[in-house]
Amino acid sequence: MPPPRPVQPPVLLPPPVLWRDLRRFTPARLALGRVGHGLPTAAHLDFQAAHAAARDAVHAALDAPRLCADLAAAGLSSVTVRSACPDRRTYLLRPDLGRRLADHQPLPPCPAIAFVVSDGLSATAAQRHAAPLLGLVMPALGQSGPVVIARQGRVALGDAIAAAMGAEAVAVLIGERPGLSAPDSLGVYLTWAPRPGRTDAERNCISNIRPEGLAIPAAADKLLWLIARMRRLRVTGIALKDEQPARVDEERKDVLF
Amino acid sequence: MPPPRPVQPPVLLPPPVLWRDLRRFTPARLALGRVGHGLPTAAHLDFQAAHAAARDAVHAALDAPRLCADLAAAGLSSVTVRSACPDRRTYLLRPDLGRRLADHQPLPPCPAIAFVVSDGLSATAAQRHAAPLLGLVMPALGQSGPVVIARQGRVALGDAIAAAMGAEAVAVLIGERPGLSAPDSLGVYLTWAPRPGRTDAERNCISNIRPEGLAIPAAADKLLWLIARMRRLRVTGIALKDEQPARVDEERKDVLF
Amino acid sequence: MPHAATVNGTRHVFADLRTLLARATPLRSGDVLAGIAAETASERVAGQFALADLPLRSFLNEAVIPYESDEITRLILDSHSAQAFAPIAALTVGGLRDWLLADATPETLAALRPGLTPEMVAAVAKICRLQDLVAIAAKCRVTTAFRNTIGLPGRLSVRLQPNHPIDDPRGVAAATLDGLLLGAGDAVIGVNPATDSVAATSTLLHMLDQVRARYAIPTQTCVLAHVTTTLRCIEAGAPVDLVFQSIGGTQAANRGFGIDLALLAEAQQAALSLNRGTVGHNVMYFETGQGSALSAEAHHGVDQQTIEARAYAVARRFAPLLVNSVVGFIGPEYLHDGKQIIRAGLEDHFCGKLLGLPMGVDICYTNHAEADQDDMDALLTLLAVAGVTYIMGVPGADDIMLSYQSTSFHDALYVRGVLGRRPAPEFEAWLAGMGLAHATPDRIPAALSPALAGLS
Amino acid sequence: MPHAATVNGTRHVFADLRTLLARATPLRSGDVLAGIAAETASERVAGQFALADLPLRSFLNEAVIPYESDEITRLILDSHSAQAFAPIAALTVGGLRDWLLADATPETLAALRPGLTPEMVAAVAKICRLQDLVAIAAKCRVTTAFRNTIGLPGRLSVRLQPNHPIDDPRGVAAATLDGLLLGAGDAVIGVNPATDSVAATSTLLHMLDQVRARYAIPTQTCVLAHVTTTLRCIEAGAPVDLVFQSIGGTQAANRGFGIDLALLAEAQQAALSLNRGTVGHNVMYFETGQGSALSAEAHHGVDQQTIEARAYAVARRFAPLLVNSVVGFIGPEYLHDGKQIIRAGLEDHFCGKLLGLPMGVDICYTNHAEADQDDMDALLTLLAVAGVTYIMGVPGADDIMLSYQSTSFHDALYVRGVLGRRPAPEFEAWLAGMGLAHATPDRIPAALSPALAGLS
Ligand code: B12
Ligand code: B12
Repeated sequence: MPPPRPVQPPVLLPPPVLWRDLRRFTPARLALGRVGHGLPTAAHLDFQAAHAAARDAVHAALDAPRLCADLAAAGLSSVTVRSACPDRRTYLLRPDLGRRLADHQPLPPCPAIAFVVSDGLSATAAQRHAAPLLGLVMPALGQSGPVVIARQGRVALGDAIAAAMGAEAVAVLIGERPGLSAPDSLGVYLTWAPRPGRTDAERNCISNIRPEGLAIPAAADKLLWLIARMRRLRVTGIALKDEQPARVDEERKDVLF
Repeated sequence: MPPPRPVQPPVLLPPPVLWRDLRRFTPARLALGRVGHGLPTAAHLDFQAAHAAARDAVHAALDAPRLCADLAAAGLSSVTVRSACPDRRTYLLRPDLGRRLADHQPLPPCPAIAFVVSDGLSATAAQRHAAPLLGLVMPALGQSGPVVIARQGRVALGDAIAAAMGAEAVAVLIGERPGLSAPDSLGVYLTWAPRPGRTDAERNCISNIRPEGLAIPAAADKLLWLIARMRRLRVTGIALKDEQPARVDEERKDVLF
Repeated sequence: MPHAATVNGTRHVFADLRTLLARATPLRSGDVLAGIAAETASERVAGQFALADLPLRSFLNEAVIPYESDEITRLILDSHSAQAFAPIAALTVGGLRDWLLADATPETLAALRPGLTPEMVAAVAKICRLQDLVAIAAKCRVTTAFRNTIGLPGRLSVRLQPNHPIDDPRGVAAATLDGLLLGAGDAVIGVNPATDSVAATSTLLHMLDQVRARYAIPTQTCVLAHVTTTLRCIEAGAPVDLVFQSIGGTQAANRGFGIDLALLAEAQQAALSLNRGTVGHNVMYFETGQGSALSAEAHHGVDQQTIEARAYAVARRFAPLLVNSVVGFIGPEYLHDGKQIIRAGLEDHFCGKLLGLPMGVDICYTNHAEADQDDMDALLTLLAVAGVTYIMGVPGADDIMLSYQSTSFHDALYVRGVLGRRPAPEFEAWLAGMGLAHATPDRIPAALSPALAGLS
Repeated sequence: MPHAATVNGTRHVFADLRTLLARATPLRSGDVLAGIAAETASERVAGQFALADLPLRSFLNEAVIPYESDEITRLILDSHSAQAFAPIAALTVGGLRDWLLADATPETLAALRPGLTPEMVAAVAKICRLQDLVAIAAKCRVTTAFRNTIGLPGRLSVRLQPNHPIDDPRGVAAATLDGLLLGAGDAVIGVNPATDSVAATSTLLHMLDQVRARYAIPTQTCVLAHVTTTLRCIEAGAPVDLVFQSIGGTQAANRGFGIDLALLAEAQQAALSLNRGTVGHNVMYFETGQGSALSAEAHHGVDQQTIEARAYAVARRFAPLLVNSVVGFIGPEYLHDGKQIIRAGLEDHFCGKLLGLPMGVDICYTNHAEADQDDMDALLTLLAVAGVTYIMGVPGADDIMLSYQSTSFHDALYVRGVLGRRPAPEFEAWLAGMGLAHATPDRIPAALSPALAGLS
């Protein structure tokens, strides 16, 4: 695996002149060199190693009791449910079952926003980032629970859960598929008036939440902004555009042009 | 599937002039036409259908009691054993197990030639052609049994069986892998002084035994010729060349040149 | 109308055209998931026999999704040209395959397009082997243009895809420069934005346009936001070359994507009004991919390959500069392994090309699928032989935002090298001018100074 | 000497070179069967890292099968040229891969051959992706000749394989004519005899020679009997152009085949003594294939791909006209599915070409393997891009005697067509003279009258 590279250029570096200097600006696999038209052996094998690791990441299992404890430490209560998928293999081949709750799973009522945490395609992401994120978001909304921990879930499982709870909206925190460079990326999907049958056009998404991507505090900010706007417009999806001013981007724009 | 075509030209046909006339001479897929550089749709789909059938043929199971009855009808006694492969899937992936007997399988002694019939890759071939062939061969040698019916066997399983029986030689009749046009082709492998560890260079082979290939009587002739020569030279394999005069071929040669 | 065929001694009956198309499709996990796949190899072959015997006219009489309830069915049937169809009007599906292999030329194929429906080409694809999909597609010529010319014979273009997990403009600029140094970017420099924010999208649009202008690259740029976001950016005066949108093959799938034909038409008009093309005015960029309709539960019991072909009817309505199928992008529930991805990639390219689209393929897989780089090399090579219009170029094949593996800049070099394919002519000249035609220098050429892209 | 590498946080140790080679090999069922495959993907990658770091000199110091007990090891080491090896003597396996991709030219590759051992090229293959196997092989030029010239750039030849279940000469002649009408036969017209009888083999030899002479075809014929049978036929005065034999990569495997190096040398001399070649004197034809040594329990714990490469050391000792790997021929216990067959086919071609052999591939599968025509089309296209010397041509792809599916005459037309590859020049001229260069007439041309081949 390539050594982790900082996204921000360290202060005292000379301006980029060599091809490999470009690596400072992004964790992407830049300036790998070339041998004829091919990839140098070292870069090729780094890739193969990362692929082996990412394949394993897909199969990592969620430690629900530990997540429950982490949430409790953040002052949040939780309940655990599972989708209709009995195992990981089924999960990968039957998204329809991943969108349905297994039978006989009582859920507490919740008139406000239902927060659902699901392993999705990366249990590691849910395990690592869900509690810190909810620890910032839920108290700001005056909610302390219950968080629904849902094993083997797809995004739309949140609709079924929220409908059962009578929630006005649902935020599903779900492990995004593991990439070669990011095994632990979390996505948040926000849906107003959730119920089975909602389309993805009726949701909003915040993606790539992880330390090397969208940092947890920034993600919390964005989610709170979207929730506030959602409550005002009583809608999510393409009718709710993210128009939060891009402070970070503006800063960078100065550097750029 | 293409309609079965006779191998011998019928008497009154005009001499071949058209491309498709070539089909008279062989069951091979000749004169299929061409569309640009490709195969016409009809021929392509015929092939696909044959492939589906051949895949099924690999998985056909041997009806050992029926084979036993067929042998009995030909005046031959038999016993049934199985290789160390518990099922077909294992058989396909573990030839090593297909060469070994399952534990605890008593075999009768036999100082003469052990005749083994095995499903191999085509149970259908063994089912159809083994009894008729042995019905011609064994009586000619003054043997009436016991034929060993061996499930899920490889050629070299005969070595283990014959060694256990104390036989001077072994003839393994085994289903050859099913082809698109021949699901039931039988092979015979003859080995002098058989014992585990014999190589294929120490055997002789008669192949493609089936009505559309080497007819049963011709195969019986050939096997008896090889057995006689084997007993004279006390060897099989590359040291024992098939020098039986090629009567049939000679006849055809006249037609040809 | 029921269809039937006898194969290996068993008669198989298929209730209607939709069922027949599904059963005749080579095995793939999505159709199994949908419960519409053939159950045995023999049933599948029987479906193919019955399909091969079906007159092409049948597709004009029986819609797989009702005309009344689906605007794409209406688009397909209303825009069908009986005149263009005339030369093949008497053929069956099998006859069309034979005609395509034997008689079709680039010219007859171009004339035929308005006479072909997506279902017809999907049906032919089902009875083709990979080699047929390659050989027939290789006869198709589709050329489009904006700031350069895409799809000329002997050319293979690359979309430069410099994604970044937080849309950091400097990260995007650095990845863009990397791609240019490796000869990529003639199809488009196109970023998938991590956020859906209008501000971030606009920032990227400005940044990409400046990079293009400062390096004087004869190419187009694109930020692949939702069409509604792009429309907002256009209103706000951002420099939009191409409007991107993911599309599907049913009205309901598109509803799931938050779009319809009217919205796409509005977007096309908005982009045309900016009049930013220099050598042409193809302003749309569409992505498709088998499985998206099923994923949105919007497939109406139609197999995923046929629905994919229907998405091309949507695409061709808007004269796109680029279309591509993201073939292995979604996951194993639709295309299980390398074998299924390879076949689907060649099917999609074949169908798109026959319908007259500038077809690229995102040759890719996810880490939950049973596939690896070897499968991608196979598909890449096959598609290049088939004349694929363009492929993706992702740094090191690893998209750090979308979390999947696509083709790298190196992959494009490989396939251009081994098959003698060249970039779009305008871009090729630019590369030569930069000294990048044959190698990549360790020191970045002055004309591509990182400072010009805001990197320092 | 133990080797080690740490991957994804775990250190993997490999006891010796043999083990390292086995663990570094991409997954295939034969190595699993032998109990020597890597157990996890990470272990495999660790093996590849360790292998990439291994100096090439190591292969000259550590033999995978002892020098004392194996004549092929002796052949490899005794015939190694230190001088030819010099340019790469300082490289590791990974460095060799980089050099092959970046620096190697047809000329340097030709000069390098005597300096390469089979184990070195097998090792490089293990750390190559498919595209590397294609791109590097495409740089190799190997030309051989007998009655025509095989392996010139831009050419692709075809072995015409007109087998018959009872060696019926008329059936063989009819299938031969079919192949000629479809442009096949420039590599060799070669029959696998169903029987091992000296009489039947002689009959076929005479028949094929007459057909060749009467139609005046610039090609060679062969009956692929066991070498001992062919020697008998030569003694009996039969017209033998080429001596065929299946060979393996260990002395014990060859013992299982009933051969050794001395026997092959004797056979080569016997064939040369007939002096039947016109434009060249390459008189041997060898077949190989991953798995045959393991099948004969003669693999010494060495992985099947490395053993396969060692078989090429046997082949190159005898300056063959043709060599081919029968890659999917044996069955799923060695190469389980299309994916494994595709990879192995490209590995074998790559290794053979690097070692200087006129490599063909029998692109094929059996009905007990998980493969189909699509997989073959993929391998066929990839191999043709890689510059495969020749492929098989079997009527309708269905070998009715060997019971497996290989490439058909049509497959050869496809791949020649789509890649612009041409037959051997002498044969190409003959085809043109017969009016067969572009199409196949329904009526057989007079010059190819079936009567001339004894058919009436
Ligand atoms: C897979 C995927 C898709 C697939 C979804 C089909 C499927 N069955 O998975 C396809 C190719 C169809 C797709 C389409 C689009 N996608 Co998308 N997609 C992804 C991706 C790569 C992975 C998602 C994932 O792992 N989910 C987790 C699994 C466990 O959940 P799931 O239930 O199986 O998956 C559901 C969600 O992923 C959802 N989904 C997928 N994309 C999007 C986008 C939006 C806005 C929403 C609300 C939901 C949604 O669809 C799935 C089925 O319900 C992410 C990037 C990432 N790193 O996460 C981008 C991503 C989520 N998609 C994105 C976008 C923009 C789109 C499009 C709007 C593009 C366009 N212009 O049309 C479309 C339309 C989406 C819609 N409204 O339906 C953006 C979202 C940006 C944002 N913050 O809003 C992301 C972050 C990537 C990107 N930058 O392009 N996408
Ligand atoms: C597969 C095969 C092979 C494989 C065997 C490896 C394997 N693991 O299967 C390979 C490619 C290595 C092979 C090699 C040869 N084969 Co072979 N082979 C076949 C084939 C196509 C199928 C056999 C089968 O289905 N067996 C049934 C299964 C269930 O049994 P098995 O235990 O798994 O397989 C064993 C036997 O098949 C045996 N075997 C394979 N070929 C031969 C040849 C001879 C002469 C003997 C004694 C044994 C033998 O090897 C296998 C492992 O022990 C047949 C054609 C056919 N239609 O049957 C030709 C066939 C049997 N082989 C033939 C020949 C000539 C050879 C060679 C001598 C060619 C040569 N000139 O070198 C070599 C050497 C064989 C040897 N002495 O070891 C001829 C035999 C002619 C004859 N009547 O003697 C046949 C009929 C085809 C042909 N005409 O070319 N073969």
